[in-house]
Amino acid sequence: MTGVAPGILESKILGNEQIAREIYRMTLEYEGGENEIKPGQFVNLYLNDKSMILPRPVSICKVENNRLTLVYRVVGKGTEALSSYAPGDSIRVSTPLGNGYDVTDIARRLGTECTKTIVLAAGGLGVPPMIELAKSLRKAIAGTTDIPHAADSVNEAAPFLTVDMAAANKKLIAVIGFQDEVFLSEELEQYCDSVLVATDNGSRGFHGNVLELIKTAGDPGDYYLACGPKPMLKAVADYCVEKDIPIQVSLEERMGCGYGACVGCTCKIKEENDTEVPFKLKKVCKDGPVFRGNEVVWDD
Amino acid sequence: MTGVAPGILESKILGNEQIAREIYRMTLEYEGGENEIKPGQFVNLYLNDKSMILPRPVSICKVENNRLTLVYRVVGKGTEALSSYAPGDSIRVSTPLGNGYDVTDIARRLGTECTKTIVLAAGGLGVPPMIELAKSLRKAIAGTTDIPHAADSVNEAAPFLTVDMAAANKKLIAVIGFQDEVFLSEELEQYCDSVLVATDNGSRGFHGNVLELIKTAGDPGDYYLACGPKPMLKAVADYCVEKDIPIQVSLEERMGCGYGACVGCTCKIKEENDTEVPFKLKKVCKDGPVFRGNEVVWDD
Amino acid sequence: MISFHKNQKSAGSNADCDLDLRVTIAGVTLDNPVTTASGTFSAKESGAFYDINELGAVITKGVSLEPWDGNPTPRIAEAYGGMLNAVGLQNPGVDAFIRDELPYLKSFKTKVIVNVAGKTKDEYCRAVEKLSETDADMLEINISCPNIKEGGISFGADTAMAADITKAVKRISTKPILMKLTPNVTDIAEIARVVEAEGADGISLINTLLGMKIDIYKKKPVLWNRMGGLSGPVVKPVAVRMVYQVRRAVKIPVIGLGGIMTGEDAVEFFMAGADVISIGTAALVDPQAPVRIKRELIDFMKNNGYKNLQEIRDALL
Amino acid sequence: MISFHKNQKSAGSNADCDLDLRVTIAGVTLDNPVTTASGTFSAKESGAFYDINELGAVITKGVSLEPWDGNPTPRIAEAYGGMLNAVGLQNPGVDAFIRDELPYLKSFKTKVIVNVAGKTKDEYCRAVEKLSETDADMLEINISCPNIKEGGISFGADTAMAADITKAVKRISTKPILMKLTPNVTDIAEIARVVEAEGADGISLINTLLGMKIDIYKKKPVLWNRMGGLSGPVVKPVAVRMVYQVRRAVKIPVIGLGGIMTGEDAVEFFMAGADVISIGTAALVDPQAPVRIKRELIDFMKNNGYKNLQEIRDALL
Ligand SMILES: Cc1cc2nc3c(=O)[nH]c(=O)nc-3n(C[C@H](O)[C@H](O)[C@H](O)COP(=O)(O)OP(=O)(O)OC[C@H]3O[C@@H](n4cnc5c(N)ncnc54)[C@H](O)[C@@H]3O)c2cc1C
Ligand SMILES: Cc1cc2nc3c(=O)[nH]c(=O)nc-3n(C[C@H](O)[C@H](O)[C@H](O)COP(=O)(O)OP(=O)(O)OC[C@H]3O[C@@H](n4cnc5c(N)ncnc54)[C@H](O)[C@@H]3O)c2cc1C
Ligand SMILES: Cc1cc2nc3c(=O)[nH]c(=O)nc-3n(C[C@H](O)[C@H](O)[C@H](O)COP(=O)(O)O)c2cc1C
Ligand SMILES: Cc1cc2nc3c(=O)[nH]c(=O)nc-3n(C[C@H](O)[C@H](O)[C@H](O)COP(=O)(O)O)c2cc1C
Ligand code: FES
Ligand code: FES
Repeated sequence: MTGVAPGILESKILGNEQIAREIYRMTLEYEGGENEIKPGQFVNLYLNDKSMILPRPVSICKVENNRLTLVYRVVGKGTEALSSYAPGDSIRVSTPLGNGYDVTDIARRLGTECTKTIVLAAGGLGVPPMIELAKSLRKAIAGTTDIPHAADSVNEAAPFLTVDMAAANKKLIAVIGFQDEVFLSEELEQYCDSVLVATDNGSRGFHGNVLELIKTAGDPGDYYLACGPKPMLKAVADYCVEKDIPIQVSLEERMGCGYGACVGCTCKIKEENDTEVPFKLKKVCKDGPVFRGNEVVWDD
Repeated sequence: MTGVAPGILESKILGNEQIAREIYRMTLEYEGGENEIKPGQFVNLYLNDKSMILPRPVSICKVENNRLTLVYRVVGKGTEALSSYAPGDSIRVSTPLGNGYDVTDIARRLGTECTKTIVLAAGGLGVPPMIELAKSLRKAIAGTTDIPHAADSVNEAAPFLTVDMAAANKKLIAVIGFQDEVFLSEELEQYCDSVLVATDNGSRGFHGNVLELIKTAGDPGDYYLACGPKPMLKAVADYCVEKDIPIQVSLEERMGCGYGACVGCTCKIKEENDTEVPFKLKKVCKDGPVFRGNEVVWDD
Repeated sequence: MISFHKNQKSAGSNADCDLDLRVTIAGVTLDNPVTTASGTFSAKESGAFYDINELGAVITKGVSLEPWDGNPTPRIAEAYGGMLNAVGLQNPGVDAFIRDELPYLKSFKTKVIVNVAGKTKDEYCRAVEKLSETDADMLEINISCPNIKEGGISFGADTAMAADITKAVKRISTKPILMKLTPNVTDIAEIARVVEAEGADGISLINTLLGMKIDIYKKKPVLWNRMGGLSGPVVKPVAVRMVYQVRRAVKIPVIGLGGIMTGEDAVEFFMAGADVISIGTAALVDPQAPVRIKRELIDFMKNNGYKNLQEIRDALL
Repeated sequence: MISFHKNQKSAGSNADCDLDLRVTIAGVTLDNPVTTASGTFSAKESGAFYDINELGAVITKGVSLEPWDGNPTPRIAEAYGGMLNAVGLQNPGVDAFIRDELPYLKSFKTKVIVNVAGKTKDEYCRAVEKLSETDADMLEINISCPNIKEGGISFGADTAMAADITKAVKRISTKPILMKLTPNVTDIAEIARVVEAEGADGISLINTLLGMKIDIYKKKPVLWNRMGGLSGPVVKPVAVRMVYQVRRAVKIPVIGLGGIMTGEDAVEFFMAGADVISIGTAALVDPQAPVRIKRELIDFMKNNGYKNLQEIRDALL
């Protein structure tokens, strides 16, 4: 973040409204802006309640004009407390943490003809980081191609939004799954060519899970970017590995510090080119949360 | 408190303003009213900050029309937190605790000719409870005497305020001492015939302490009621005991529960008619905080 | 020795719902598992805030053979998320207790467990002897007290001493005996095993953790006694760990306590292996805590489909 | 062995003000008494938040003879006012540490204290031997580790074992040795006395308190390892008490830690008798805590007229 040293900032809450059952969207005044964050990074939220001293890691959903958007589910005491904070209140929030999705790698591949369709595969609380990711990818596509704007209508403020994806022969598809209630799908539609929705109970969209929907949709995609519950991530990663499609996944683990000091949040990574050891222990917070799907050793 | 069972109430903060350096006045919406409290009782305030689990005992300064007034000094983390609470916030507050001043005893004596002048002797944060006490005494005087109202101007709302004290040959005097800044003296003037002020540094009123001022004022008083720091209480109590004047003092001690369960807040009381033991251990919170000055065993 | 009551229609005091909260330890049946921790309950004072009949049992503050004055004040200090106390076991002595307090406590249907303190083995035994002749339901022996004949080391901090005192009180007592252990030891399971071996009918734990607070402006310890016992929510992880360890070391019932502030906390203790729980510091900071926690426990059971306490105790995977 | 520097004009790194924060322990002079607690500092990661030169010393995470994988996750759980960890001493082994991490740490003027873990006496000794040949300034021996040859009982929980391990590492080490004690013992002063008797150059305390947390909805312990070490503000009263007891039991320097979150907390440890303090959990929940606490310590000294640390240590009445 240009000018903002790593640390904890006092931030003003601009909004904190419920957008679905147990799901809240919090917007924060945030020093630094979109250029300083990478999609897939997260922030630590610090609670006012002094009986809960550990920070709560929450993925960056969107950054725009010094406004940070986070979307979270109330699952315990901490997120319950969060949901009671009101606009105008101040909250302590860390500067962005972790390594996000490797957009450079994708941009590079987008430059070639082989990579045409990018799939964002997300389940539940894995959906929020897809917003900023989709925006970044859309920008990357606009940057790597030299193509006209759809219907000659340039969005001056955000020209990348009106790039003619079809003309460029590129596609950004989101496949998102939920237990029941759907959220953020309209937001994603802003940036994606299509947004496919699945629900576990069939209450909306496809009745089934994300991977089933991907298959039903005809196995699209030359590159996958995934976020969500571990079983879903593993399933999608296995699917990609089998088809030899590159995939990046964002992992989750219980954290102490969120910045790499406590070694609380390890995962097992088997680097492609490392033949010496069965795996290395990496820190989800610092080395991740995003890893190459083919390198993750999924145990249990 | 009629209708209000002993316990902890959620109370709305009506006001919380600074009235002197480090001194704040908090007013609370309070179920129950003036008839349910005794002057000298206190309430437990519970803090929002969950790292501070013990209640903060604060004397009742005044109760009027379901408004409870407390006056406190910021001395540590808890009172500092208190001072940041805003009107409209809610706060957890106990129903009144402890035994207050024995006004019945005074009323009985006021009925006789011997007891004419009552002195309220208070230092620092011992002053706030004197407001409700002065009010109660004024009422007691009005109740025990059968005398006209001063200048025939009855205050209909609070008739006891306009009782002609001089005609009744009764006097209520407050002698209050402060380190430096004076507070609540105007409030006391409402109920007292005179309010004598002393400051340690002579910045206002008499230069010296409360006892010195009492002596300078010509040793008034047939009955003393005192509240304040221990050295001051001891000095005034010793003075009264020597002169054989009845005195009630309000003690302070570090408390766990404030209602008599933890036995954390003991003091030594030598009951006048108990010759068997040198003293008994009494609970400041439950048996007090007000005790007969001649019965307190002051150690250290 | 422990027997939980399987759900029976209209059981005990919970006839209105489908739950059975009863628990029997050492042959004594409690209507529900909620008890008061020693030193944090006073019949008249606590009884002003709720109906004592609501409790499974009251555990009294420590009584000793002779009256004790306890420590000078300050006896209480606040700690982050907890408190320190150095009350020093002030009590009127066992005779006054039996005369002035026990009859009132026995006027409720709640069981009465009398906590016993002592400075020598003999003192414990003589107090137990006197209490054996009363209608107290059970005795809880607080062995955190310093043994003045052994240089002040706590009875409960030494395996041999803990065994010895258990054997001695068991020989004399006609009442079931709970041994209340101190957590300030290297191996709590070992202490639990020896007191079980010597015949204890149950184990209560934990007593307070030894702590200290210094007032850096006054430049002296906050407590007159310098050190004091830490209690409250902060000690819960240590207490849960010890209950878990002791449950796996012995067969006799366990009274679990230490930082229980909510019904969920209570459930954590049952899952760790407690048969009965006690509410201590929570009741100091919220006089109604014992009945509130009981209500929250009932709500938890209803919402999560537990019919009796044994089901909670068996739940841990 | 301890020597505090009396105030000298323009002393050390605090030339701008009138304070002398330096402290010398076991012949090694630290610019200031603020150090990082083992396992809560990582050079690159922590260094992103402040200048490591600001610290008196860094104490590294535990290194062992061979690389250790530590425990499976979850390794972290939250407790009321604290946290539980069961990292299980994951580390790349002493060789990788000496090769990859030590040179970077030594590039600062801050002193480097290497924390050493082991499962057997031999493992400790061989790691110490290797570290003796480096330019590490001091070693801190974490004897909370379970001794696998003695049924997993912690080295630091047994007087004889604590003495034995101290003697063994002292014989081999060319560096000053700090013994880091576990608080999960009956008598901390006794352990301190024996490690001093065996030649330890200093004592660090406290390590974490053994605790446990159960997820009552998932019906299992939150930590994979079931139990874990409790740290953070909640342990401070126990830590202060133990520092106070140890200070009065031994003459060698004491590194005090356990729940230090603010400069005032640090002062409390100095008054209890610590020569140096370490910041652990505070740095996890606020990456800048070590430098903030140092600043708050300086502010406290200025506002209260202390010129050096010895004055604070002597202040307790
Ligand atoms: C990198 C990362 C990004 C995340 N992004 C989001 C997001 O965008 N939206 C969202 O709703 N949630 C997100 N989570 C999960 C979120 O951190 C937890 O739901 C939250 O911490 C729960 O806090 P609590 O106090 O309500 O729950 P409790 O269960 O009461 O928390 C107790 C402790 O466990 C930790 N914890 C509990 N659940 C999780 C979890 N699933 N992952 C990690 N720690 C956990 C808490 O941080 C706390 O320390 C993310 C987690 C990680 C690691
Ligand atoms: C019966 C009674 C009536 C009181 N009435 C008033 C009043 O009307 N106005 C007022 O300003 N103060 C009053 N006090 C003192 C007031 O309770 C303390 O100043 C306050 O608790 C300090 O809290 P803190 O967190 O700011 O201080 P800290 O020192 O941070 O508190 C730490 C702990 O010590 C306790 N404590 C600290 N000082 C005292 C003290 N002097 N007496 C008792 N406990 C203390 C706190 O309650 C807390 O548990 C009264 C005390 C008692 C016992
Ligand atoms: C003020 C106070 C007094 C106590 N007195 C006794 C006592 O007399 N006998 C005893 O065995 N335990 C005594 N205890 C310990 C408690 O019974 C209990 O074991 C401990 O406080 C832990 O539980 P808690 O965290 O729920 O308070 C006392 C605790 C407090 C806070
Ligand atoms: C995540 C974590 C890892 C730790 N790892 C070590 C370690 O490797 N070696 C060690 O001696 N202590 C270790 N400790 C203990 C700390 O150094 C310290 O003794 C303890 O946490 C108490 O201090 P605190 O409350 O300030 O954290 C660790 C503590 C934590 C929280
Ligand atoms: S959470 Fe501390 S290293 Fe990742
Ligand atoms: S404060 Fe608990 S008995 Fe008085």
